[in-house]
Amino acid sequence: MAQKTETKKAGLPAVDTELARRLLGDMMLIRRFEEKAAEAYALGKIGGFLHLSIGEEAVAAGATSVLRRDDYAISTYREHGHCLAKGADPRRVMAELFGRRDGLSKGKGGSMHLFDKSVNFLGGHAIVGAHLPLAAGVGFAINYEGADQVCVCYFGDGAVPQGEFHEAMNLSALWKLPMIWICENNRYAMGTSLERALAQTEIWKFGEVYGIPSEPVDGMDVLAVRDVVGRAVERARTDKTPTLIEARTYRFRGHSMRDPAGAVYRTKEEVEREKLRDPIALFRDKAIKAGWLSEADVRAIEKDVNDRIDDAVAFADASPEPPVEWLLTDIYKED
Amino acid sequence: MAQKTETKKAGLPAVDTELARRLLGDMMLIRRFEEKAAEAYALGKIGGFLHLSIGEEAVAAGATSVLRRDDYAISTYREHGHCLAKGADPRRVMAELFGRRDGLSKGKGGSMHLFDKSVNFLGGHAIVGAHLPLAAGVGFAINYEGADQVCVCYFGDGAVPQGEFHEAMNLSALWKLPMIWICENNRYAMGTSLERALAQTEIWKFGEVYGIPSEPVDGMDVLAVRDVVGRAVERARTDKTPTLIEARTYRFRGHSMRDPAGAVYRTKEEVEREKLRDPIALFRDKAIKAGWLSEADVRAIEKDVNDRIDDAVAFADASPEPPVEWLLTDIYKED
Amino acid sequence: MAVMTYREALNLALREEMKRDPRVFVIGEEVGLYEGAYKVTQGLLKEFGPKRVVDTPIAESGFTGVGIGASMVGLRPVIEMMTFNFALLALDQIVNSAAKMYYMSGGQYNVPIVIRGPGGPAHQLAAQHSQSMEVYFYHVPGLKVVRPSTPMDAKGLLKAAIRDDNPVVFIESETLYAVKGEVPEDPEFVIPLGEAIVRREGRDVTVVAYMGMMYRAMEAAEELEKEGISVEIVDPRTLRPMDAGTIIGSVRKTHRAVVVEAGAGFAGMGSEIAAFIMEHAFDDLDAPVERVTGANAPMPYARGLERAKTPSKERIMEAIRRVCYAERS
Amino acid sequence: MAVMTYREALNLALREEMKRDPRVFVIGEEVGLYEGAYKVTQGLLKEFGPKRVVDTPIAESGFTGVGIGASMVGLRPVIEMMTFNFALLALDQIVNSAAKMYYMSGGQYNVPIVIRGPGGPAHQLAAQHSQSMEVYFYHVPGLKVVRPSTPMDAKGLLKAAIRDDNPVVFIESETLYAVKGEVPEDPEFVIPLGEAIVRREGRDVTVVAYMGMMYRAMEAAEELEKEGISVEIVDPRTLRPMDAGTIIGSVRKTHRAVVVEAGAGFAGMGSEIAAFIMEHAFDDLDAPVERVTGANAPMPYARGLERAKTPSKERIMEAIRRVCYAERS
Ligand SMILES: Cc1ncc(C[n+]2csc(CCOP(=O)(O)OP(=O)(O)O)c2C)c(N)n1
Ligand SMILES: Cc1ncc(C[n+]2csc(CCOP(=O)(O)OP(=O)(O)O)c2C)c(N)n1
Ligand SMILES: [Mg+2]
Ligand SMILES: [Mg+2]
Repeated sequence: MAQKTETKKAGLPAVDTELARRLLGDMMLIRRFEEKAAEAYALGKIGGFLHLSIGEEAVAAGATSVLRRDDYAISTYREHGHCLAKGADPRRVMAELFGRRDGLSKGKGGSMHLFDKSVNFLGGHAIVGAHLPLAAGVGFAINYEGADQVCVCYFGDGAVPQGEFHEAMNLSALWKLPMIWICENNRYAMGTSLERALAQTEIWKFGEVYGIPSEPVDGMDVLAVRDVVGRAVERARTDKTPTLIEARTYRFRGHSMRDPAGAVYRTKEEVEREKLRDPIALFRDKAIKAGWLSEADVRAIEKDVNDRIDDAVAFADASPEPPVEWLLTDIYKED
Repeated sequence: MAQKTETKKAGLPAVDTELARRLLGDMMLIRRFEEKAAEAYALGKIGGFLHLSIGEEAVAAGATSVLRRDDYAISTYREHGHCLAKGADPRRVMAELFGRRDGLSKGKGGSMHLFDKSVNFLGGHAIVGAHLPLAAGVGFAINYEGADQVCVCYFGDGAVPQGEFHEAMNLSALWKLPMIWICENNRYAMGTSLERALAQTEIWKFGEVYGIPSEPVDGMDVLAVRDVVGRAVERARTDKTPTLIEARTYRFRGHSMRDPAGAVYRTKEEVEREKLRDPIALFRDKAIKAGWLSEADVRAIEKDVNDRIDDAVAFADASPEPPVEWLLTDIYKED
Repeated sequence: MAVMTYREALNLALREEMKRDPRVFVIGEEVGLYEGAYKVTQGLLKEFGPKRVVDTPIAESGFTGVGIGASMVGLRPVIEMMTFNFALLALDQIVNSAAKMYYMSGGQYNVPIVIRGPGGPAHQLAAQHSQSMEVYFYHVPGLKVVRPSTPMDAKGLLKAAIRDDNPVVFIESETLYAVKGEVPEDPEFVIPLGEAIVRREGRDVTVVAYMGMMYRAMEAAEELEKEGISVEIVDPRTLRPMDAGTIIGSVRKTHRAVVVEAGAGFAGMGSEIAAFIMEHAFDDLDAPVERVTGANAPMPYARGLERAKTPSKERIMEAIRRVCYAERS
Repeated sequence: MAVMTYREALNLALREEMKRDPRVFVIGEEVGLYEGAYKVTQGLLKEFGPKRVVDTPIAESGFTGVGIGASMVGLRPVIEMMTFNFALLALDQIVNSAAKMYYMSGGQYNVPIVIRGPGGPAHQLAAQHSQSMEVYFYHVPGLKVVRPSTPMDAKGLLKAAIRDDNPVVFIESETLYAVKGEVPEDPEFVIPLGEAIVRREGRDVTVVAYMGMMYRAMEAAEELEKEGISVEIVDPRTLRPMDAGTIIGSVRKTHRAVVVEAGAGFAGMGSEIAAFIMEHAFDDLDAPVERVTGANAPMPYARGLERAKTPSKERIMEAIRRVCYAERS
């Protein structure tokens, strides 16, 4: 397996204005969404746990950009970005965070449990490692139906020491499931750094043992992510080969809003240094330099994003609380 | 890691008559014990599940021969051999299989749950994979106490796809625990062959990912097992390095007495071919050829073993059933 | 009606439902080539091929999760636990993924799976392999739990479970697989989940029991008949949803109740049923509900201890006599 | 006596026991460097060093197994579940290894571990992170189960749990960590497992409740006092072994009982207590025992739904009035 991803390029079309607009737009949308969610949390409009992916947007945006709408994605509790990139309506996502009836899950799920069947987003799951077997099941079903979709499964570095990671890797390799396993390695699981959790810190190497294509990628570079996921999608779609991708990224915020600074287990210097590799700034600069986007384009994207998120917040604010009878609905499906 | 084990030899003393007698004696004791247990099972004196390790005796005998008495061993439900080799009294082991009060576990455990604290044998465990974390805990305790014991953990190829295998490998590598992980790869987990269970069938390679010394060994060759385990014990005792050993072996009988022939999932030819590599016959011939043992020595060992097992059966037969009040003892330890 | 074993009835249910609905498939350890550790899936691999009869490695959490994931996108897996003792390894998937998915997703993703296999006391399989497991499931909102006692129920309820749109935990018994009984051949014969059955009508006392304990209670009832005590036996069949109507109805008639369970009694299956009866038929009761339960101990291996672990006919009879304030005849 | 929070009381218990016995150590996710997700282990790493305060990767089954294995050879681990919701991943280890080891080995290997962490409803943590988990444990022979409601109990019971030679499941509460109360400073202050406590004496009705529900029941009792109903509140503290004497004794006095629980009621914690009371105090009861329980639903996220999920003071008061046949005043 290649350590460097640059060498073999996916057969993807060259970047053009439209694509650059989409990638930058998606990343900015996620960023803005989460900044606003943080504000709402501070105001008490959002409760429970709220995990921001600020700094990690390139993974969701880059990966999703090579997916079809009918491909599947599934994720953890840090899933706002994956869900939005997959095409969920930010208004309904925000309403879910607000616990309102127009939320994706009618307010029953909250930030950690976003689901959107209309875009084949199979949920945010909050037991670390547990959604990997679910994802393999989706890959299994794709093969069973003779379909050519793929399933992207996002998870953190913290899931790797968990047994279910290995069970899922093995089953997907053994059964040749059309999976793209994307480990968002942000180097920490809450306060536990990679080297305190894993005897093998090159996470992509775990895929190698199972004989599946595996590689690390710079998760701050949206095009690199797009490229490596693009190749993985090709393999999964055409010959059912699963891939393990280790996207090296960083969360600029704490683990959740209850760990705002994330300062106990990492240095301020480290955080500041990583912030210099902000995936949005990096891609914006590259896009301008390459002529894919003008400064005006960028400003237009920004305005559009801000408007959409303001609208999402307004929508969420206006959405009523779920009626109390809903406590007892959706427990069993009866036909 | 070396594929061939011959290259680096452990600093073990050369084989002499005494050692040869022990190795052959242990293997023959296990064999005879299990043959008699099978007879007793047919007579209804033993109930439940009975899993024989006939064909696999070289692993238990070879590995245990490099252990100190205060080293620990822990195993699966297929543990008669490991328990006997570790030094348990065959009479009490047989009594346990018979469900009698003089059994190691007072008749409460049965064949799958042999424990003998007097020889640091930490039990037979019957949830596949579950005893690996327990074993790691024993290694942890050894380090905690600043002791220099080691812990040998036997498990089957069937445990490798189970998540707990990976959790235990990682923890032992991460924390540098004095473990010798011995996978008895007999190529089948019940009716499931290795290649139908694992995307990676070279099991020792799973250790490599975690950066621990790992190698396969011919599990039918008691000296080869002794050598590889000997080196592993050295590493564990002196610098706390865990090792994963894949001992390639074969069970001559079915999975349990309820699968007597084991004929559905493997061919008769395969079984017959493997029986040609009977670890006892191989070592007996080698020992005679090398002059470690005479034919008479072998006959004497055989007679001794037969006597001891006959005695064990008689002891078990004579031991009373546990009194019914014992149903409610040993649930809680109260001081 | 055909006479067949409990095992054959399950097998037939699987075959019929697999024929009826191509989305139904079977997955688990040894279900294919080996035809099931207890041969419940005999012949299925041959008939339906490896796509629909899927052998797995030993990875309970993994393959249960696979079933749940597959069900989220339209399939209808029947997941075999070789025995339910191993289901604890998959309990997080069952409780936190399967049971909650429909709710967490606000009704978007339901999980139509059946998790089936034998559970309860077996023969000398000792502490880790001979446990009554329903207690880990029947508390969980979002799950349904079935314990079928007869071949007919095995067939009719398994078919209902497979057709159900929710996760159903379906616990059979190693000790019943060889039991024979009449089974309707009609492929549309289905027993709705949530309906108890009166196995034996009686006037003096209601005994609630299922699986092996139901049979033992029947024997007790026969003997007590001779002593002039008329015992009604209600088999809940489905533990969740519980058929409160049938149970309470019977107690309202008999005014006395005994709940029998094989598993350890403390906070066991019978706790809910006993509490429920006393809450809802308090004024009808002429005596407190008695529970006859397995000892509060792990399952021992030795034959004699094992026998003492699980309620005997005699203990059931004594309890019935006690609630009837009847002296031993 | 010192006044401290529930969290501080737990922390103090850990420190005292670690000082007292070098075999006691703490292991779990984020217990060291991060000082605990809920800061219960604050300062321990600094005081006792990494050998005795062991951070683990996310591998609940693995590190729980490590604790069990270590205890078999002489150590006395305190295993932290970051929250008890994650304990299902380790349930096989807890039930099949820890709880049965002493029995399976015929009394050779006991497992002196404590598994502790918060459980029960938290604040808007939704279906997977806000569950009442005691129901998975208190049925299991070989386990002890503790739910301490006050800072004093937290300290005294945790110390008893650590000194106990058996596996103890010790479930705290996120919602109580900040609660303050008096706590004896004597390092030999230990509250034996298995002793309930009467939190409030009363004449008319016994309410059995613990943790958050105990506090809510206390409020209900205060209000009902004004209506002339005198409520006795029994806090079991240890669910297993259950203090039958205290509970039954109180009911014999008051003749009425209400069992309150935060978790889903069907086959919940209260089923055993309600059934037990009715069995053992049937003739003393003037009304059926009522259970006031959480809704039989997964925990919803939305604030209003969440509020409705768990018993309110009003629902407790209504149940008490009902068993007292009292009209609303
Ligand atoms: C099984 C389980 N154990 C513990 C937790 C508590 N927890 C929530 S997130 C988290 C860290 C996960 O880290 P990682 O997988 O790296 O994802 P990240 O948060 O960095 O995106 C932990 C320990 C949990 N949710 N599930
Ligand atoms: C968790 C779990 N799942 C399934 C079983 C049933 N079972 C008992 S032994 C066995 C096969 C194990 O094979 P392997 O690990 O290779 O050991 P071997 O029997 O070959 O020695 C299975 C599936 C079990 N005991 N535990
Ligand atoms: Mg991380
Ligand atoms: Mg094997």
